[in-house]
Amino acid sequence: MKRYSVFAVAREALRDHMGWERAWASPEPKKKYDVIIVGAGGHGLATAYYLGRNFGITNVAVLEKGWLGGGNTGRNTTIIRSNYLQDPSAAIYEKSRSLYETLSQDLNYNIMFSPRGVIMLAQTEHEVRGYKRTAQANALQGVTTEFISPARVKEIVPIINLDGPRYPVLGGLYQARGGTARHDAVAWGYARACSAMGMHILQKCEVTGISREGGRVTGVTTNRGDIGCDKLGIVVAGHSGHLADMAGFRLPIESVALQALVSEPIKPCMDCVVMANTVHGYMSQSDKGEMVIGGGTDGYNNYTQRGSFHHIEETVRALIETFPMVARLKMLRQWGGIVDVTGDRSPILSKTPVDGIFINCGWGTGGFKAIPGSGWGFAELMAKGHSPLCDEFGLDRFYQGRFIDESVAAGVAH
Amino acid sequence: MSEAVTPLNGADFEGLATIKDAGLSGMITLRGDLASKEVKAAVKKAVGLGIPLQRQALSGQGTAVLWMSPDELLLLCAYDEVAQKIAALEKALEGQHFLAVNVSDARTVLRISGTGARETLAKLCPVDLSPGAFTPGMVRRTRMAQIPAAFWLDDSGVFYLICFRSVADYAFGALKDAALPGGEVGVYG
Amino acid sequence: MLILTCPCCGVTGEETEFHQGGEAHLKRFGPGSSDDDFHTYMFAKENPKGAHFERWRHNNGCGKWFIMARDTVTLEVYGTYPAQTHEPPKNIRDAITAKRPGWTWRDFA
Amino acid sequence: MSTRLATGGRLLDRSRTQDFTFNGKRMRGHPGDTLASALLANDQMLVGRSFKYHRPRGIVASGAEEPNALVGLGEGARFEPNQRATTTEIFDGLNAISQNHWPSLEADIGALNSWVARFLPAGFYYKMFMHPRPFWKHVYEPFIRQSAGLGKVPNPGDPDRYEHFHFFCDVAVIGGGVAGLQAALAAAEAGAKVLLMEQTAHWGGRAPVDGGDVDGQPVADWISATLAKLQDMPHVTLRNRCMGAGVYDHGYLLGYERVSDHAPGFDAPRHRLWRIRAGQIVTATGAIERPLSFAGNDIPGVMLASAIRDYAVNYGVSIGDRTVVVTNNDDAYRTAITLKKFGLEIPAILDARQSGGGALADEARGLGIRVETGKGIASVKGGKRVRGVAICAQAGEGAVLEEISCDAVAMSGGWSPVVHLWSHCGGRLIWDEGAAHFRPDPANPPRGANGEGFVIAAGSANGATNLKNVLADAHAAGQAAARATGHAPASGAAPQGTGDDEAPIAPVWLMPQGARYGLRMKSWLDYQNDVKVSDIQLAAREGYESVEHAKRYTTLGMATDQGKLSNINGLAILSDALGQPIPQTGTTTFRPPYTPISLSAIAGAARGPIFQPVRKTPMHGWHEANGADFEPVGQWRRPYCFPRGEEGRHEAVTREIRQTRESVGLLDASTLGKIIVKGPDAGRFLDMLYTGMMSTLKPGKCRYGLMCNENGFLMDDGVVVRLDEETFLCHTTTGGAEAIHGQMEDWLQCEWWDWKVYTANVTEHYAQVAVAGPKARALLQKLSNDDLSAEALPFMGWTEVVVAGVRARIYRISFTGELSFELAVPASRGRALWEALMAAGEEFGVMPYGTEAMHVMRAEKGFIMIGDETDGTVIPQDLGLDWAISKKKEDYIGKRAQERSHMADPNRWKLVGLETLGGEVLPDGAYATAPGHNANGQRNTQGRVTSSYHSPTLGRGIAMGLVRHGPDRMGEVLEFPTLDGGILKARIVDPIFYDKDGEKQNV
Repeated sequence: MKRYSVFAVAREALRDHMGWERAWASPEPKKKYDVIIVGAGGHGLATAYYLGRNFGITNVAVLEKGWLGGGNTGRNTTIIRSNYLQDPSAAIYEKSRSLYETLSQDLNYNIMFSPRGVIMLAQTEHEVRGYKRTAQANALQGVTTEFISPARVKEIVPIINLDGPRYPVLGGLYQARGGTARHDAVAWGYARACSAMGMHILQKCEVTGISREGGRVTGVTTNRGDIGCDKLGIVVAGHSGHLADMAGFRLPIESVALQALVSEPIKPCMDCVVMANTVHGYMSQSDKGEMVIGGGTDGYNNYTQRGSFHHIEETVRALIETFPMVARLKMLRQWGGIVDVTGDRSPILSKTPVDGIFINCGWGTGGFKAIPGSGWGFAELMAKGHSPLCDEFGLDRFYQGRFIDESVAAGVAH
Repeated sequence: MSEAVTPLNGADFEGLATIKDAGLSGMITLRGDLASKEVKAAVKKAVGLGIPLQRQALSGQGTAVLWMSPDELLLLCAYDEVAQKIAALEKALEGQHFLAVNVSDARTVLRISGTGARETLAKLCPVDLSPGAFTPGMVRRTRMAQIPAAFWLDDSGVFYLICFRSVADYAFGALKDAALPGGEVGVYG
Repeated sequence: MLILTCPCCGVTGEETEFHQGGEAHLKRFGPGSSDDDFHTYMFAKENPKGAHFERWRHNNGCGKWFIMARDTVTLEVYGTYPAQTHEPPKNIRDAITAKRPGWTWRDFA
Repeated sequence: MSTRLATGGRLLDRSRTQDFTFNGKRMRGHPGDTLASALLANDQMLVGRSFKYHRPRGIVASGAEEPNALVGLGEGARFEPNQRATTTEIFDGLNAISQNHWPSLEADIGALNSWVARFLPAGFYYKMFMHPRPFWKHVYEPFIRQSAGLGKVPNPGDPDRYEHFHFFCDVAVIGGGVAGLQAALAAAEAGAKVLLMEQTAHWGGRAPVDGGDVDGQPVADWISATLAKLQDMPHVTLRNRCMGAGVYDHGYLLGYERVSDHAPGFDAPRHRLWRIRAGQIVTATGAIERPLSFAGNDIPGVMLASAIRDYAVNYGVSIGDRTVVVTNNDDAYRTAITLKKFGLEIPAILDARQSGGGALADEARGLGIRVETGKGIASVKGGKRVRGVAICAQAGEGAVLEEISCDAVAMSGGWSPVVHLWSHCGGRLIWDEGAAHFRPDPANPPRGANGEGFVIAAGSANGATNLKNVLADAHAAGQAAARATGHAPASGAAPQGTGDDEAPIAPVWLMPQGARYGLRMKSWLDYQNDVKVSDIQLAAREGYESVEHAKRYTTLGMATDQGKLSNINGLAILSDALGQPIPQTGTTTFRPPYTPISLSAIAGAARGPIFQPVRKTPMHGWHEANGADFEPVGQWRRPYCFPRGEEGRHEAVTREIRQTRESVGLLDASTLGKIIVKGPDAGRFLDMLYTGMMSTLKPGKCRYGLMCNENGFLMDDGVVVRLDEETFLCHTTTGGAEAIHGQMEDWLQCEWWDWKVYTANVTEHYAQVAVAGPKARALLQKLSNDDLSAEALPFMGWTEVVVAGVRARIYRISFTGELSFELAVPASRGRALWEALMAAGEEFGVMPYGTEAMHVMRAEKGFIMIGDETDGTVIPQDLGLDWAISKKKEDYIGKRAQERSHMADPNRWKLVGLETLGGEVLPDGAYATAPGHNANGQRNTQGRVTSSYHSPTLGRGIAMGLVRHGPDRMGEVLEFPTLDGGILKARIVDPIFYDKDGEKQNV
């Protein structure tokens, strides 16, 4: 793999950029791999990457029915934070956030991690107590957050209206090293690095069946032929139930549409991510200048990547109340993604009833920020059979009543 | 002891439509088997009216009956006659499985009239309010902006809207905003 | 934005009048039931790409719950019927079969 | 230079003028002008700078597809960035400024980017700016953000108003061109209720510019006649300045009406968002002309051929004296012919087709215009204006054959149907090889609730080419839409339009077809985002092969025009680079809205006081008048406390508690949920709903109850009152009323539908007042003749009395631990009762107390609070509430869940009181640490604070918390780290801090 650098760009400029090699290869499938990962989104590619990097397992194929990074990796609002309440969540999201810090350098691909800070606004006394509790928990979890005053919120986000007639800002939970990254680049960077390790990324390769023998996985059937494997990781947000069905088990998840929108671009006016959970909206500004706005999920099962408009309406009116200057902006584009929501709205990183099959799903609305940490932990789980980052996220927790519920700290939005 | 007061205390607004606090109104929720002869008789006895058809209202002299759901009616009468009407219902329905409860103070009633009444409501409610679709005698329970509401249309073209008491200010504010001059849509002339 | 027809009051209204309440035709398992049965009742969702039986309440309307059969991929509505029904009516099953031959749902198909 | 012609301008009212400014320069236009046409009439060719290289940008198009002419409009709180000049009608006093430059439009420092463009190809930022690490956030990113971003930041305080409107029709027709008019007419004549929407101020679309006859009359006359016919039909609604913004599931359509953008100051809403339910939607949205990709195609003065024609005919504006036309189809000849007829010079028509054009080409030649076939543009000369073009053979690599001086270039790469609205909700497209465009696939329309298609494309939006075909197609579409909504079409035939005999288009995706790198890196695809042919080719070489990859890697089509001009050209280049046919490459997804719509229109009227409902109790007005400090509790507002004078919150709360504990206080408890449950099975039903036994409650008595969800977690609590044998009144928490009532109906309707129970939510029928404190009885007896003694009305009993002349229910329940009565009266008399209590209590120094005093007092008493002690993960057993869980019952909601291993785990954290050793207040939410760290390196914990207050009664901090094995560890001291790095030590104690034996409440 030729390294990317300013020198490489300069060199290529002088020969009309004809010398760049492919970011990732486009090979034909082998008969068998040690590990097959289904789903070349951020989580699948990161899993493959850390299987290679941390465990030396490189005879790996990542199968993708469409184009890599084409699922939720490429349609989220790119927020990165780890200020979660419950220990297992804080552990995996903080691992993830810390990996994001150096990911550009690790992958030699600029994923534009921008630790511009994330504020979760407290707009009721109940939220104040919830976020103070989170700050307390974070201090013990090694996650750096603080509960800040309204004046400090205003200092960081000058365009905010502290005294909304309905919900005044009473403070905020601030994570200074949270932020955003360029979502596509995360998938592309991992894909390039996986390919460089000799792994196969097989796009337009749709899994249509999963073969088992004696309760153990043996391979998959695809539109590009049968492919054998010793271990299979299912990492297909939005389609997890469908794949589990092929493997003969059912998951505690439901798939719903999550909506987002962007405004037209404007000059920089907000150097922070702000989440307002009381009024259901969150906003940041992309490097292009668009205000990136996230809303809620629809209440019904849906695989269409479209959502109902009234959720957009609810989000937008909340943002106008919170950031009055956006009133004169225009919506450029709205879209939806399909997210898997579990019984406790926390993810599943788990062994399954079928030997050799592992499942990584249920990230709900919080998947993007978890990509490196999820890949790191899931690779360990697949390689070693357990991982401290994943052990609490097993499927068995629903049988035991051992939930990891983040909604308790006032905010359910991820 | 001072008199009972409505939350809007007689407020009114004149714009594309006239929005007015309709004042105290007696309201009784009656739940039961609407097809039974006992309920039919009880309603007749209490307010002198029959059982309306699905999503319809029947009105009489100072009373009305609104169909609210397959097992629920809303009976309207004078505010201070509620106790007497409920007693009548309870007597007539003795031994039956039913519920008759005073909800007069849980709700407030607004009167929306004038040529812009349909458009005013159509700005706030996801309901076809064209004259061909919404005709006198109809009742609609729906959403008005961000609150649940019910309205019906009387024979003189006046809409009566019922919402919860606690959001009376909001309802009035939203209706007033929708009826501001200059906001004529011009489709239900 | 979905459009729904409430079988209880006959209103055809937009989604904002209604509230979705999850999978329909669930069999409740109470004290004494097995872990598997309880887990199946509470958590193991059908979540199909296809016909989905779901509960809705006409909360900004007549207040009644009902069941809707809806396709999660095409959003086609195969029909609505009152909540006091143990299994989907035949006409609705037939409508689903016409579009989704071989469909299944827990104990019936 | 561009200028106003002496003739032409069919949309103008030349008798009047309107003054406006651009970058402070005064200019003049006519009513009917768009800002674009008025700028061009004033020779303002340069209107902005591009996103990445800050290249000079001029107007390219005449409609919604314009990528360049974006301006900042208005001033102060009405300033709006990124307004499209081509769709902005001018008015007197309009002020516009150009965007994305510094210090000025003419001399932009950012234009330096253009000089180093070679070093900034697609995706360059993914390959650099990685070292040193902190530089991305602090150096590179700020620079990139500042140079990007287009428009200026608007200001807060938008004074305009916005609204929504719900509309229902059988057929909604989007687009008021000839196709839309005819489709609407055909549907209306069948009896369908029709809505016809047109995004501009004018009806008829392009047809009047292109000319032709319908049924023997000029098309402009046919338009007027048809419009008049439609206006006379009562079941037809016509709406101009109203854009079809988005098509959503189940036939939901958004219309974006710009009611008064063109007439600010007029007292009307600025925008109105139409929320339309249509049985069928006809998209008569026309087609958009594509640019051609040749070097220098972005220089101001290079424009779409149709736009140049529009400006001449509609607005009487010429772009230049000498216009070179370059095309791959016949339509652009119309521009040459039109301009020639205006007396302007056409030095040449460069037709890339070897075989040249049809009848129109002959007409052009007949007018003496030089027509070169098989030729194209090698490059355009000029910087901020066109100076000339270098001609080459289309088949070659760009060797210059000749240079022609000119000041405008009219280009046409063919037409793409506007398929956006067709596609928003899943309508598929097919590639039409002959016409070289994607058009709607009638076999795969978006499907509605009934599984049938609900969108029909009509006219040129459906790929129809000339007037004849367009009208026939639109007529059929209107009839089909009517039929689909149950209206039999009338028998009439489609009007007959004329149809020119046009020669077929030849796809030209790159000009010349073998252009070398130096030309390709100057051949723009996306003008706003600066994406060139060479960028797409680079993306393909690097493996970004999917159309979505190429788009995202290069940012093609991601600008404010969403690729209306660039997408097809870009994917053709990509297909070529990949050696695959265009349909195999496919398109990117079309997402709403069609063009950007204001966020304010989306929010509608919901701003300020009606942003969200505020729920008010009957006593709200009194609270307001008496200085209450409110807090939001759900949608309610409840007084947090009632500060007096200069008092702060803490002092006020302390005073309220002291007074209540020492004498008497009043709490407005009206927000508590109140639900009537009645019927022969009511007791049985409540036994399932609550963990405790309710069926054994005697009439006249109250009982505290807990409700869990089916997952076992505690979700609500409250006092249940038995009114009579068959009737219960269930109190819920403030936030729980609607949810619990909903839940009751859920179980009754969906699970136990044969049980005879009716419920009614009567929360708001009652004003409820808690009168608490040792003097509570004395106060009440002043207002009531009824016997309120402990004998007549014991603790946990209730009765009906007359208080202050009002019949009231009175409950002997206490949340403060004091002697307490809760009075419920009809809401309409609530304020009167409150005022009577305040007056009668004067001698006792009665005070209202707020939610915070209530919280502190209940904590002193060790009562749990839903939302504090519970958070959705806590079960009643955790809170020592086993006494409220019936052991006799076989079942209640949540019982099975509580049998699961983790729920029954003896190691669960349980409720205790916590007392700091030094009397300090423990921080909210603090955790008690345990030795060591877990496998993820996190500190181990063994408990946490759930409620923590300063108790004025005890003069120290008190807290409740959940601690592992807590009730077995009384007296043990735990360590709670604080956020400032300190540690607070607290002893585990009984959670009841005040009046353990209940002597005060039970008197």
